[in-house]
Amino acid sequence: MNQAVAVPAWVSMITAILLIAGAAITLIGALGLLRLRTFYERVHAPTLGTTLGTGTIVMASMIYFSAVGSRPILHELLILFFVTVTTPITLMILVRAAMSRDIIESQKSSQ
Amino acid sequence: MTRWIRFPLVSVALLILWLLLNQTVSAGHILLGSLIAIIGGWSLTLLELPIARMRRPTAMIRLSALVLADIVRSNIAVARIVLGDDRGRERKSGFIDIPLELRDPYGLAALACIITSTPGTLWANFDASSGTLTIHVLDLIDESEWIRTIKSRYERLLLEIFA
Amino acid sequence: MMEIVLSLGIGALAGSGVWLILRPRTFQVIIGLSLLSYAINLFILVMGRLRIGAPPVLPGATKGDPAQFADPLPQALVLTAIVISFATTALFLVILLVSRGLTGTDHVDGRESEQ
Amino acid sequence: MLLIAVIALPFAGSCVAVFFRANDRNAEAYLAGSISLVTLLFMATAYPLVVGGGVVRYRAEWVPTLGLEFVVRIDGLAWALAVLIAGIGLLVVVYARYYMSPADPVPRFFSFLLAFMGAMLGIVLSGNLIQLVFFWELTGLFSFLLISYWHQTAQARDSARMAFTITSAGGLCLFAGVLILGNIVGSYDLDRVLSSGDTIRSHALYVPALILVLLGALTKSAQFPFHFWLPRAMAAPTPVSAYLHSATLVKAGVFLLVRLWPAMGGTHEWLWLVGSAGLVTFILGAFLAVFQQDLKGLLAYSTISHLGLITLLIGLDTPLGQVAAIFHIMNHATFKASLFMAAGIIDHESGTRDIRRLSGLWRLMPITASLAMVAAAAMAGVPLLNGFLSKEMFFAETIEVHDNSLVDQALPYVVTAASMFTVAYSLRFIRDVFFGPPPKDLPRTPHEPPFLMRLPAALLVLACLVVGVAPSFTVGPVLDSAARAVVGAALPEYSLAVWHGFTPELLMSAVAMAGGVGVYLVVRSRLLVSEGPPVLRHIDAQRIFDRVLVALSWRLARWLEATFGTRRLQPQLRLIASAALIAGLAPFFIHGLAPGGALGTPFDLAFALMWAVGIACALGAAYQAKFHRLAALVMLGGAGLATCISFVWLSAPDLALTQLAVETVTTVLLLLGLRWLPKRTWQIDSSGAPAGIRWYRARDFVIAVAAGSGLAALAYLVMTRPATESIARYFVENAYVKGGGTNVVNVILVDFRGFDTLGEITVLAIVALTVFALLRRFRPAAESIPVPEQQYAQDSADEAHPDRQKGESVKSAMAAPALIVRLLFPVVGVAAIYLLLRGHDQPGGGFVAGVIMAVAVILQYLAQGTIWVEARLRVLPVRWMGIGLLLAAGTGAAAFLFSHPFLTSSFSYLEIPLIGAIPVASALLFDLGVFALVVGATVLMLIALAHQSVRSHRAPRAPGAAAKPSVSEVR
Amino acid sequence: MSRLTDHLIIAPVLLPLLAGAVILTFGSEGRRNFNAAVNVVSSFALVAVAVGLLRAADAGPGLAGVYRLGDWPAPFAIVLVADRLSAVMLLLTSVVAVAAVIFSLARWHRAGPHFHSLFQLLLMGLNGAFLTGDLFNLFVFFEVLLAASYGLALHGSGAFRVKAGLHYIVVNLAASLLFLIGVSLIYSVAGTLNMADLAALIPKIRADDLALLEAGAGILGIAFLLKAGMWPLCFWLPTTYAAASPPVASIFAILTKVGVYIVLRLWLLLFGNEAGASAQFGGEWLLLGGIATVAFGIVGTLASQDMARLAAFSVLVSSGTMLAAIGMGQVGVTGGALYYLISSTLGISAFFLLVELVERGREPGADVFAVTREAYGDVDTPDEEEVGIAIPATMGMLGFAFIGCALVIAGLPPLPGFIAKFALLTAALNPSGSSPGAPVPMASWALLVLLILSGLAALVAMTRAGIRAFWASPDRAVPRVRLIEMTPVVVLLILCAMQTVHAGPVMRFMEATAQSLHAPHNYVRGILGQKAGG
Amino acid sequence: MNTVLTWSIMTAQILLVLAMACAAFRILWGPRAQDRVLGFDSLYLNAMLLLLTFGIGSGSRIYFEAALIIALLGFVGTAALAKFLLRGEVIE
Ligand code: NA
Ligand code: NA
Repeated sequence: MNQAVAVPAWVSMITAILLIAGAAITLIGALGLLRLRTFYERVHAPTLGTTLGTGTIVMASMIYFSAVGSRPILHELLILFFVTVTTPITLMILVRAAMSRDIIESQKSSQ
Repeated sequence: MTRWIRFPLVSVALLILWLLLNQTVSAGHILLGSLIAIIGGWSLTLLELPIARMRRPTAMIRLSALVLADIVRSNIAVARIVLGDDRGRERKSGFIDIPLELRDPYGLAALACIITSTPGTLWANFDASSGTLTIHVLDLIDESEWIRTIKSRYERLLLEIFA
Repeated sequence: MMEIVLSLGIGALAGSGVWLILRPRTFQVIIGLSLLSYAINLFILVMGRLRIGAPPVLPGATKGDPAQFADPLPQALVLTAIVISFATTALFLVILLVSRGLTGTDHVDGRESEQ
Repeated sequence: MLLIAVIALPFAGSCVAVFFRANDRNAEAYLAGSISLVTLLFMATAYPLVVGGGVVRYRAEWVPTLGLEFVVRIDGLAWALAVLIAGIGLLVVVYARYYMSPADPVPRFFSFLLAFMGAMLGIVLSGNLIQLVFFWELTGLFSFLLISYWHQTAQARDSARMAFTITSAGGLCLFAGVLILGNIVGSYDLDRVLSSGDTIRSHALYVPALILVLLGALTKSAQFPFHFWLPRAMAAPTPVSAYLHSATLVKAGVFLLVRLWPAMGGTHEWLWLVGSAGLVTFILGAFLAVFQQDLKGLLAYSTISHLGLITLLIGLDTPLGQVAAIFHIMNHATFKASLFMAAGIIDHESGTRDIRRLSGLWRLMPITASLAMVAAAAMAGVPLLNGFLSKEMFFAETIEVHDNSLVDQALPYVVTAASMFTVAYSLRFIRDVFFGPPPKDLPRTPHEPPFLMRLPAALLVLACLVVGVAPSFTVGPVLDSAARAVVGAALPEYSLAVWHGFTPELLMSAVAMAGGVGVYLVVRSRLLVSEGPPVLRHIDAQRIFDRVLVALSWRLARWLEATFGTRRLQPQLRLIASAALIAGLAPFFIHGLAPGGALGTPFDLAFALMWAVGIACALGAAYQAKFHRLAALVMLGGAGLATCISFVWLSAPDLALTQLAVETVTTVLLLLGLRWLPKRTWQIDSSGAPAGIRWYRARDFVIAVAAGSGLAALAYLVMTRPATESIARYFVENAYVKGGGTNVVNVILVDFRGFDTLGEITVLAIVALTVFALLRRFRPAAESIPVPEQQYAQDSADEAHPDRQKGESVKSAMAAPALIVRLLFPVVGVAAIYLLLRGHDQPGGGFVAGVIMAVAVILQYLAQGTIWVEARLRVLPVRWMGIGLLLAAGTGAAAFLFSHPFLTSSFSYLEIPLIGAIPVASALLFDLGVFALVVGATVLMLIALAHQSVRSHRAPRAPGAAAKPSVSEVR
Repeated sequence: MSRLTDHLIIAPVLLPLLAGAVILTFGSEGRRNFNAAVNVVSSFALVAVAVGLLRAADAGPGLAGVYRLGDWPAPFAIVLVADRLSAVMLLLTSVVAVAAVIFSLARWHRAGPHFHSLFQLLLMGLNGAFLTGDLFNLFVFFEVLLAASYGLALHGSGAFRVKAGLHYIVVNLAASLLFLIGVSLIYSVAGTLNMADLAALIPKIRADDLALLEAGAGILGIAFLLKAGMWPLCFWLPTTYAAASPPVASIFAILTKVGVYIVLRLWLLLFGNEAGASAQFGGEWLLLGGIATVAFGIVGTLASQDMARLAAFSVLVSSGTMLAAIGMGQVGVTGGALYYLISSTLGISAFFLLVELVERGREPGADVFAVTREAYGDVDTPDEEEVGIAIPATMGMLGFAFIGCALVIAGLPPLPGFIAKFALLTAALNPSGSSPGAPVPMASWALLVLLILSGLAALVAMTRAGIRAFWASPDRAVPRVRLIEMTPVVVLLILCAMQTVHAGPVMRFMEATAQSLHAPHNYVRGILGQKAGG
Repeated sequence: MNTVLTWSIMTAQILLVLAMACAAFRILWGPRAQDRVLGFDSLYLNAMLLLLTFGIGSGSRIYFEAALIIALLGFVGTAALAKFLLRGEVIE
């Protein structure tokens, strides 16, 4: 599948754990999309993925590639940074939109 | 010089961004990156970005550590909720209003990012005229507890930084 | 086995796309065309056969060995196709808006059909 | 060469004639007259060459590869007809000079007349059948223009159109017939065709060819059942009638029959087809002529009848029949032309052509009357006039045994009976117009016309007399050479004497004369009150023709168009999809299905699940696109994301990058558009849909499923096949070595196939310009003009609040995101530049960089609004596009300086102090052009759309538009 | 590649591209005269270039040259090839373009923004499509010309244009997608995109892959036939063409010819007699489709009230005739078809221009124009005094031109439509190598019948329309026609007339063209070098 | 590349794709527009993480930019959708 580069066992262990942990927490967050009852509750769910999920997987990637390339690889941090900065933008607008629409709808139904 | 580098922090950040993207610290890229960073910073003057006054690096570090810890903790808490581990109690979620003293746009933006990024809390609305922040909390046990947390843990530090 | 998955994917995209472009509303048509162009971009790509994990980027300043890499030509063709379909989607969007403004309907024929 | 001039001269004159002053009748007449005269003189000089069977030819190359030569060929027949055409042409020109009123715009008239003369000369002098057809169609055209000269009257228009339609249709048939003849003979050369009679007659295609040629000839010569256009054509000015219906147009048909008789005659089919057409026309024309009340109408039917007589002669299929036909062609031309002129004079002087109103003109215009009477007598076949001679020959021919059928045996009696009608209408012409009481209530008081107006008719009548008295001294040699040209050396003996003794034909003539007088006396009283011929009176050919034409060329055509065509889009797309399906599947039915090898890749659960999501999104989009547009848009994005991930999986990172960037822009774009689309409510639930719609849906569903499965099957068949040796090898091997980049895809895009990229960015530029142009005039539907519901609600809440301004609450809530977005502007820009610069070696490139740069700009619009951004940031997208295009093309063209072809790239290392060697490829410059263009085009499109909101907010509310806010269609 | 003349082949693409770019960069909307000047100069230059290429192509063994873009060797990169066919198409395009541009200067170029740049870019697309020797590059140029045509079809706006334009765009988008499927399928089997290389490879395709190859070619064919306007894929055409503004419709007459050109080029190149198992693939469909198209065109011609629609249906007749002729697969017929292509395109282009001038006096078109302007409050209000003084005998000139167009379209003498039909039919009835009087194939009869009927239909329809326009209302206002509007029409018709007079040399050229199309050894060898193309 | 890593990457990818499926559920079933947009946002994030894992699995840095672009621009589409819900138009 690729240019097999030998990585130390501890590196692969740590990478594996981080990967699975990150994916698991992301999945839990996504499950929240299914299980939580109202929209406002559901909005909380994806932030699991954007924070801890992304953080651990980015870390896994950094560790793995640093080990492969035998020099520190840092630019994955950019991903973490961008996700952290941009996710709130969407969610804030979305929540505000939902509130606004709820108000309009309640006004309509009261008429 | 100051005419061109109105936002030195931004320019430095852009240079770092450039070097990180290219994964190098070669002289050529530092030069090229600087050029791009200066142009990038200058572009913000076109967009009339408010001038940021940031102080107290220690407060910044403290805030970062605090946020990081809160995020990890909240992640676990919300994961439990999602997985249905409510420990037998009725969970309640809802909006709360928090009066803020913070007015600095950067401070508010930072607070927005922090609150939204922390699982379990959501920045829902901010009324600039009254300075009221509305947040949504997933697991709302005690409203005043939340108000205190936000104000004392985050707003205080942010006021220090962006005063 | 990915061949089967991809074929199904291409088929579903294309089938949905064709269904939509046969619908009478302009918005349906634009969504259909977009789905179709996804299907066809994938289709062009797989015409160079499947290669996983072998992007056509040479490891260094060398003469490349074709056996080591995915076929780069379909990729170049898809890139061109993506650009062109983006452009035409934009154009079609605008014409459907203009048509809607001028004719008062979003029917593709500029008037509601009698049936 | 001079021979070509004979044909070319009238056309040249026609071109000159247009440029005279509108009422310059004299100059026009001089021009036209001298051209006719020159033609006559030329013919006179050529006479010695053709007399006694000589042929003069001139061949000019025209289209040699098609065997098409321009051959001018003069033999006796052609000579005789050319003289008739030019001679009567000259007389008609003189006559027309006086006939046309000073108010008539004569340049047109004389121009068409000359052109028509040229076309007629072209027909008779053609030595090539295609050339003959060429001029044949030209006569149709110019006769159309001449007949419709007074086009302000509906009658002139309709009759011209009918004449043109019928004769041109016949001409097209003739064309087809000639093509078949050419196929049989292997040449279109007249000499070759005339000498291949036996080959033609024995060929399987003889009958079709004959029928087609006859359709041409019979329509032109107004033979039954195509005769009806001719009487209508009398709407033309009389000089036109005198020319077209005596010597020229209608004679073209019979000329052609005589011309081709050696090649095609001599068969049973010829005898029956030509003969019966002629016979019926002869009888019918004569019968109908008697009942005409219009002078010109009478002459028109008489023309039909005489042409029938000629056709019958030709159809009788004997050499002498041809001789008689040629003779009668000449004779009829002379007396009929003079009769038309006389009729014209009467019309001109008295203001009417109605026989019932005219009478006693003998006293008022004795000279004209005398002329007309002599000519009419010739028409009736009175001895000592030319008509008598050819009629005698005709009678003689009918007596001959041809195929001894019943018709053949009855023929002499039938034609004698029909000739009675000929005599009767001639008598009527003389008696009812020139004798009887003086006319009353005429529009004008008739008197003799100017001498020169009478002169042409007088000369023609003189010709009738001279020929009639001394035929062998006058037309004898001419007829002989014309006959030899047709019949050949084996020309049988015939005599042109006036007196042959007491022969059966003389008896027939006498019977016809007496019978004619009798018929006239019998029907005379009824004629004065009748509206037309008995029985046939109710058949209005014009109306029938018009109705048939409308039914065929309009109603039927529209029905066919509607049945076999559509103006709706969906059927068209259905057809396209079906056609593509057939085209894609049919080869497998022919060559069989050859499955490829084994599956080359392992199963990947994640990939399969990912596609399950993608497929669900695609199907969902298909399901929701009608009522939940926003949902469909989101699902489309989901399907697109699956595609992007597949690109990554399939080793195409460049594609993934590009598709992702494009996805983003497309979403924004479609959302911008969604604003202007109407609300759609769930009106009918699908179970209640009418059966028709359900059927359409089922059909579309089948097509969609088939198309999807078809494409899937094709993809599967290819994927499971071993890779073929392809040109890609060269690209991989040389991307770095010769192209200077390690990202092969990018090197292909900017170098190996940079030309494609240049085209592709041009497409983008064009589309952006079009979008811009369209949106400049965009006018939203009334219900979309008001601000959206949400804004309305938010604004009214703000207005209700004491210390808030309109829009403030949302603005303050959005302050934080807006600030972050502004900060992101340089960040996204840096990312774009990064992707641009590394593109040659790593995934990236000008296009994706350009889109990302455009996103950076659009984000600002999104966060801050159009007005805010444009007050601060002036992007000049069109300029960007222009510069980008120039840069890309200029980089390519720079290769010219180094004597290399367009787009030849070069790369080298540039040594820069401090930094070291950096690779500089001209391809990067090219990519920079791509970048600039993409930024410009993308921004232009998005901004142009975004501006609509600003425009419509500014626009005063349309009076009819509802003040209520529009309701967004999302749930 | 040392002399400037070697670069002549790229000029037809590069010149309009640069002209378009220059207009975009330096010519703002206020500088319409500048834009117009660039457009006119470039169009005239294109005529000169095309003449040069035509001469070069006719001088050599049929190839003016092969231009290897980027100096990469064929078949790997893109080549431009100028042979007789390309050169003649280039010339035709540039001539019609000059006429259309000049015509537009009177008023139409003011009917919307970016007319001149779009026009030049359309020419770029057309010329590129005629020159390219690469299948995918052909797609790109198709898109260029289509994109520009979308813009131009909508030039002037108005509900009827937008409605027609919407159909036009959707249908052509669908066709573009089919194009991509076809090209990529062919690539998957043959591994090349170069047309000449493809021609060399097709005989060697494995039997297992034949079905895929033909599926690709078939789908590709659908895309081309759709653009060529073959029934039943042609219904978009009449409405679009009739709705387009006159100069645009006039240049659109070339657009369908691109589809025809490609069919001619590719079908004969790839599926000629040497294509092995796939030889003559789909020929009968071309023939049948062509015949059906002519039949539908005839019906449509008759059913048209509107002159522009009549002209549009004539486009269909012309396309159908070409397709049927190509489908017969005989050199002589192809030669005749090429001659026909020139005359019918010139005639129809002239007619599209003329229609508006004729209708102008009757004002429906101008009405719409005015309404559009009024309703949308656009800035492009043409100043009235620009319309100019009516030329003397305006109606006479218009009538004369109308007759000319009618004669070309109906195929009547003296204009070359007649020679063209004769050339087609005589070749169809007398296939090369057959003795006189030999049996004639059924297809030839069908062609004969259809050409005769199409001529008759055109004649009936044109007389009907002409009588209504010119004669039925004698008191109609004489249209105000400017000299620069009339001149292009007359020049196009004069060119037609010259085609009759010089029918010999023109026909010889076309037959040579047909010869090299049917035996493309020189073409293949010219691109791939001496080894290939056996 | 050892087995542990291979299996963990595979597992992580499956988990992430399942997360995508959950997000797709919201896209498909709503019930309201904001739910769909939320699902879409989540879908993009999961896709980005999937690409990161794929990058690790292939041991190549080439896929990084694709993930980076999603991280940086993935929000633009959803933000535009959210803005549309909020204001009824994307750009005012
Ligand atoms: Na949160
Ligand atoms: Na939070």
